Amino acid sequence: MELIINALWITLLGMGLTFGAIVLFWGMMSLITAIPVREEKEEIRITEPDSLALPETGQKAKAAAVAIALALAEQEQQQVAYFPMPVTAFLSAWQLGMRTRQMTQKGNSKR
Amino acid sequence: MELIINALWITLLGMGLTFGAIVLFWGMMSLITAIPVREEKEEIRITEPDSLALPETGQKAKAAAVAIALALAEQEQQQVAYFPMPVTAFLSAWQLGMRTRQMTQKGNSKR
Amino acid sequence: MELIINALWITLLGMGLTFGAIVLFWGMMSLITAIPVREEKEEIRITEPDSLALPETGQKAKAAAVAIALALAEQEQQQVAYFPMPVTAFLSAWQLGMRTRQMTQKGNSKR
Amino acid sequence: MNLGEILPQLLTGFTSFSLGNAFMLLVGGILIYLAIAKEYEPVLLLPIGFGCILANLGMSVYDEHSFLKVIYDAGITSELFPLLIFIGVGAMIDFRPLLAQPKMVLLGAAGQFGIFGTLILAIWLGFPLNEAASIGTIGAIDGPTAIFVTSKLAPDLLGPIAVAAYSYMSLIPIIQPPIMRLMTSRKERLIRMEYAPRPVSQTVVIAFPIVVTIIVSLIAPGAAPLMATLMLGNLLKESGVVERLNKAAQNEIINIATLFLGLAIGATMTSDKFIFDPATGEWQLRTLLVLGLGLLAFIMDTVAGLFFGKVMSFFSGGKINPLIGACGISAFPMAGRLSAKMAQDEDFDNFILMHAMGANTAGQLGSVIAGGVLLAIVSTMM
Amino acid sequence: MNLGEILPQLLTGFTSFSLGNAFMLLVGGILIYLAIAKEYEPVLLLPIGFGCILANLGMSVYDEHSFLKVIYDAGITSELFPLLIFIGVGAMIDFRPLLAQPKMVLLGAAGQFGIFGTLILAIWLGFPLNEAASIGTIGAIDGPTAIFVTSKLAPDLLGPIAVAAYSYMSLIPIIQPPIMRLMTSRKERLIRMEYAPRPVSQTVVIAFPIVVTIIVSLIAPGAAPLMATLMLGNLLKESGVVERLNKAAQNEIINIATLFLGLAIGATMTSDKFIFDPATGEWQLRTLLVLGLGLLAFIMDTVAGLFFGKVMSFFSGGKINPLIGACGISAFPMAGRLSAKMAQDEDFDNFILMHAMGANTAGQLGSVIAGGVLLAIVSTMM
Amino acid sequence: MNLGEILPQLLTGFTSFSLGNAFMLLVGGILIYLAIAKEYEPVLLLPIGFGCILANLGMSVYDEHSFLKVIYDAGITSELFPLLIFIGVGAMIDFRPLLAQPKMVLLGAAGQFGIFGTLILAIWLGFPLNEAASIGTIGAIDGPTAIFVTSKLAPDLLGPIAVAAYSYMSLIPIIQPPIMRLMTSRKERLIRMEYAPRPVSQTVVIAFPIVVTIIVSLIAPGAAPLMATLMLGNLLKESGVVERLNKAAQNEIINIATLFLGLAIGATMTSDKFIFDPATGEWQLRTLLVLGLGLLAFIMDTVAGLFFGKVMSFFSGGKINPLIGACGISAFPMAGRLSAKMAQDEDFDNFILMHAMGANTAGQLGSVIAGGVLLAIVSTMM
Ligand code: NA
Ligand code: NA
Ligand code: NA
Repeated sequence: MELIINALWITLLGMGLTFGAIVLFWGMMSLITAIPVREEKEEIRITEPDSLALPETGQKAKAAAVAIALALAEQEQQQVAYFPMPVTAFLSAWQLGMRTRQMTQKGNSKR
Repeated sequence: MELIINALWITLLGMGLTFGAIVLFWGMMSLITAIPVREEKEEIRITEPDSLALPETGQKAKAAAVAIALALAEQEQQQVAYFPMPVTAFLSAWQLGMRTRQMTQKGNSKR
Repeated sequence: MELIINALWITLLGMGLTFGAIVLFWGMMSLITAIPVREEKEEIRITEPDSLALPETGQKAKAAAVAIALALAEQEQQQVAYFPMPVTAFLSAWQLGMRTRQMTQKGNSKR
Repeated sequence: MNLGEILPQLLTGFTSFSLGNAFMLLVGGILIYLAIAKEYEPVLLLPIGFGCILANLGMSVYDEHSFLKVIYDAGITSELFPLLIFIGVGAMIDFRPLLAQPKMVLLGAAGQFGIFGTLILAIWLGFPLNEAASIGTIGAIDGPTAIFVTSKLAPDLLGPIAVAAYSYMSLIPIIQPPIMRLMTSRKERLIRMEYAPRPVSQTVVIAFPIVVTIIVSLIAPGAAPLMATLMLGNLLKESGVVERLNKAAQNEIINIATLFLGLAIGATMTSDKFIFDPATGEWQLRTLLVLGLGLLAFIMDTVAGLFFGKVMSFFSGGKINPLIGACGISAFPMAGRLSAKMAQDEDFDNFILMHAMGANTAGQLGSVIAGGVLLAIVSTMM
Repeated sequence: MNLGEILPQLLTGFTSFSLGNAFMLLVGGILIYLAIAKEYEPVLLLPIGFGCILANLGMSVYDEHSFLKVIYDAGITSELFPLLIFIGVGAMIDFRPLLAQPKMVLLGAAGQFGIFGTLILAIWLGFPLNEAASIGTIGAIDGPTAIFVTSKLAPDLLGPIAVAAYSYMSLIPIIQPPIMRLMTSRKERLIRMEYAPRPVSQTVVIAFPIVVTIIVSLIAPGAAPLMATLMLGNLLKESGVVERLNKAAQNEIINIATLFLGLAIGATMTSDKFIFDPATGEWQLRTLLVLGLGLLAFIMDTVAGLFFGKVMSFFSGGKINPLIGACGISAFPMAGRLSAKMAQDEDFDNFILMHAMGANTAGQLGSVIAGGVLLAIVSTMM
Repeated sequence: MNLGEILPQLLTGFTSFSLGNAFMLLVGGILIYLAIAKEYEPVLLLPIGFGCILANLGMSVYDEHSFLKVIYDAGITSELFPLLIFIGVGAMIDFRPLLAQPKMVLLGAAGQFGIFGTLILAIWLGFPLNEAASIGTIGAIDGPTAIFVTSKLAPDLLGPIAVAAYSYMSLIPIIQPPIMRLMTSRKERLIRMEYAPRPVSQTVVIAFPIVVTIIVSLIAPGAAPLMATLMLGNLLKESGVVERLNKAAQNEIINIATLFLGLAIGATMTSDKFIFDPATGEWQLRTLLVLGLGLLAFIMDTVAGLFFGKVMSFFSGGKINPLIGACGISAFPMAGRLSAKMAQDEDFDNFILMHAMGANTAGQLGSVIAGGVLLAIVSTMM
């Protein structure tokens, strides 16, 4: 019996701490996402908001749209995974040509 | 001399066990390959059997055919090696769109 | 003070050995590059020498040429990195077809 | 030479092979069958099944000179394998759906009740605390978390617990739907959720993994390594400046770790730990109990998740579809996919995928935290 | 500071460099030359050659603080490298040609006689049993097997044995043909083999590696780790459901293991083990003997294989071309390719490639078994 | 159960968190910011930054059961990580531009003066010899070299030294130009260099890495492991017969090693080593000194390099553009790129890229040698 009570204590503590952490997450997320997005281009609207305002119409279209978006995103990720760009730290002399161009594009401000 | 006799014993034992295992393999293979192939589509005839029945004719053609088959198979393997499909355990949320479709295709029976 | 003198000794020794090794490199490189290049095809002239003889003209063109060369070289390297050829030690039976052809091309002399 | 001495040595393969071993070969074969024919988490069940076969042919992690012992010590005892896998998983998770609807995160906590419910049951069934807690982690419904905690509390149970965790995870589409139908009315399942996510800036997406790591390390240090590696992987992906490392995490690192993790865990499944221990002369019924309790853990998680979903639905004035509560259990991303599908089955135009994924990723976070908290509590009591 | 103390320390590079070291640098250079110019198993001979050079510049596995010692302990002492390589090799072997003609497997046993023939010779030449057995493994004509067995019986011989095994393997097309012509009549070489393979179902292809693992572990426990990893790789490939792991086995795992295996083995080739040991003051003639015996091993393997091929040809009533006996030695897939070519040289329309590959994969199996059996027997006698 | 006992245990996350830790989280955050927003060597600064955060959340390499300690021991204590990275770097360097103009190699020696200049300053500032030497290695302007030497002489300084080395390396385009303008006249910068390289045969390109390894191992044994691995990578690439290994070196090996190297080094950056040590009760001002001295090292390297460039220019009768002297510091390939750009800024038609790259690769060689020599000398004096 005493063991069971122990177990109940553990449950109380465990669920309590879990909920505690999660609630903190909630606050934290509301906080950081509240910060207004400066650069427009950075915004990532996962689907068109206005088409969502009227949820009765064109649902299929929306679903399709999302599916495609997802597909594209995935594809993109795949490429990331299989055709990584070279990284500064590992440049070889031969990759120099490209870099030089890049640098000219960026301008000196960055580096 | 006694060492040589030892070595001969080792040879006897060693070749004996090796042949023993190999003979077991023979039996095992004859056994498992004897099981009639249910699904036709599963069959893998490495080359056309009838063209093999008359080994005098069209040998070059056959050789070519095999070579091509091999080449294709290899290519396939290469792709396997460099464009692996994502696996359930590692799906990312963005890969969901594709998965959903897959699931619909497969039907619920499987999962 | 004695420590500083120590440090100066270390500097003397260190720079000395470094220069020593580098000078050896110089000699070694002059030596091995002095060996006349037998196979013409092996030669690697990084840019056209004659266009370099008259450095006043067509510099931009040259720069471009180099840049392109570099770009191509890099690309090549990338391919190396992502589409390696199979190696003898790891051949699979299915890769045999290709190998056989290769062998015929090479002739027996090599293997 | 003295054949009388040598022959017995050569025949150890046969002489040390017991009926129990034969049975375990069958078990290993079944796992491989499920992996290949049914595609139940093949990347894990296939290596586990093969490892199980090797374990009962003299290559278990308990045999001093077995190469699988070397791998076990290098990756399980050192805790590295589950963490390496998490680096890769993190690089494959996308938290945008969650960041776009922060309150969804609450569902990630409710879905962990199964962990503790199972622990209580296991204690009641007479399991010692460390084993009971390990069994509870099946309720985390997250392989690496369950393995990480179990490897510290009760390594002998790694086999059955990992098998239960991954098998049931593949069975989610069979386990959850009946419970969903039972606990939710058609009216509830028909609820459509408005989807007007806040725009999520790249800055936020990058800051998130860092902040989460800090919060969890402070509140639940036990969960810190798991959460840290998960978030590291996510940071590698979202930063966008280290594609080389992102690629390594999503491929080389996770693949190699997964293969050897599976083998090593399978190699713990010897017959004397699974069926009958000649030494103590007792049958290992606990193995079956673990499998049974694991199933209960999944069910309790789902029930708790759905219940909490209904509560949130009530307080939101029916704006939330309780089905997404069932994604809080983690089992990422199958659970999320399933809830969305259930809603669509009722009404093809009801599209709650993004909400479900939000709750599902929240479940992933909740699982790691709950697992870590459990580990911390139990460690202090032992 | 006291230059008198420091200078000698800085010049250890020169002071510790002996004539023997200089000679070994040459040896390493020759190996690298063979690897690059002649393409003799470059993936192995190049790292071995470079490792040999490092070993004689103060970075051998016998130097306490050498990074190559770390690698050696991690991969050779632990036996992991050859096993990891086998996982990759297994993922590249296809057993269908063998499964399509089961009786071909018998040729895989005969081709191992060289192992034991060489052992007898080595004993007769005065080698201790453990070294004699290690030298015999060159006759397995399978790198990982030879290295696995030698690393357990006589690690000091790893260098010459690995070098012999891989060099001669590249020389197969030069070593075998004369023997083939000598031992077979033109009439025999002209024999055409009917090729009507049984259809091989995917189920069989998947079951095969599992069953083989079980049989070998029971009959020849010594060969279990090698066979298990080889078959694991094959299962990863044939299962078709774990492409991630299959890819990892065929690339990351085998490539990394091969590079460091080669380096570590090369790093054992110090001049005092190879040429002259100042400590004992004796010349290491055994190195040359190893190279000589290794060549004999290859020859004996081929002879035994061809002889058995003739026997099978006789009993089959001339339906079997004895040339395929020469593929039983393993040396996969070069030997198989060569036999097919020999037959084609006599008659361009004689196409025995599939039979040759069947015998060749059988040789691979036979080599592992024979190697393991040898290891088991000798271990019990030490 | 006794909450009084357990609660404190659960709150260790908070109780063990100090103000110093909070500050270090900020430091880690800044490093991550520089990596992502400014792209300062992201593949290294991002893992280092994240590791720094973990180190101050109870997962430092000094915590007994931290997984980062496992990684640290496996890769830093064993010296493997920097060497593995060098195998990959070697496979990405092309020595043709240097081989085409051998005398350029001299510039690679001058550019190392900063190492020793910094050492003298550090001694003068009261640093013990081992720390002073480690700080000097920042002047090698080559990450793996600095880390390799420091990990042997003063592991506690790994964090600040690695951070300084990689941050300043990204700042090369800001640090060097003013010095270049200051030390060279416009007339000098306008010097055009004739470019008629000797043809370089493939044989030479392949022989080069082998010969370099031998020379360095004899003259500077301390630099042997670094140079050997660098040259091994180069040989893998240039040999052209082992693409599998070349690919592994350029991808799997270097990526995995880099990720864990960064994490492990970051995990040494605990607040008590960086800011204030409660044990000794003293502030760690040395951290700031290291950062300051590191910057001086870069400047001294550049000055020495340019000065030597002017000397060569003088003796060559104005045929050499002194700007290429600034590439002798290594920082491959940014420094080479920059010098070429400086010359082009003065005169768009002045194209000295190939000369700059020759000097830059020479700097890479010089850095490794100087680092190794320093390690050898200091080791003998401790
Ligand atoms: Na969960
Ligand atoms: Na053999
Ligand atoms: Na430098």
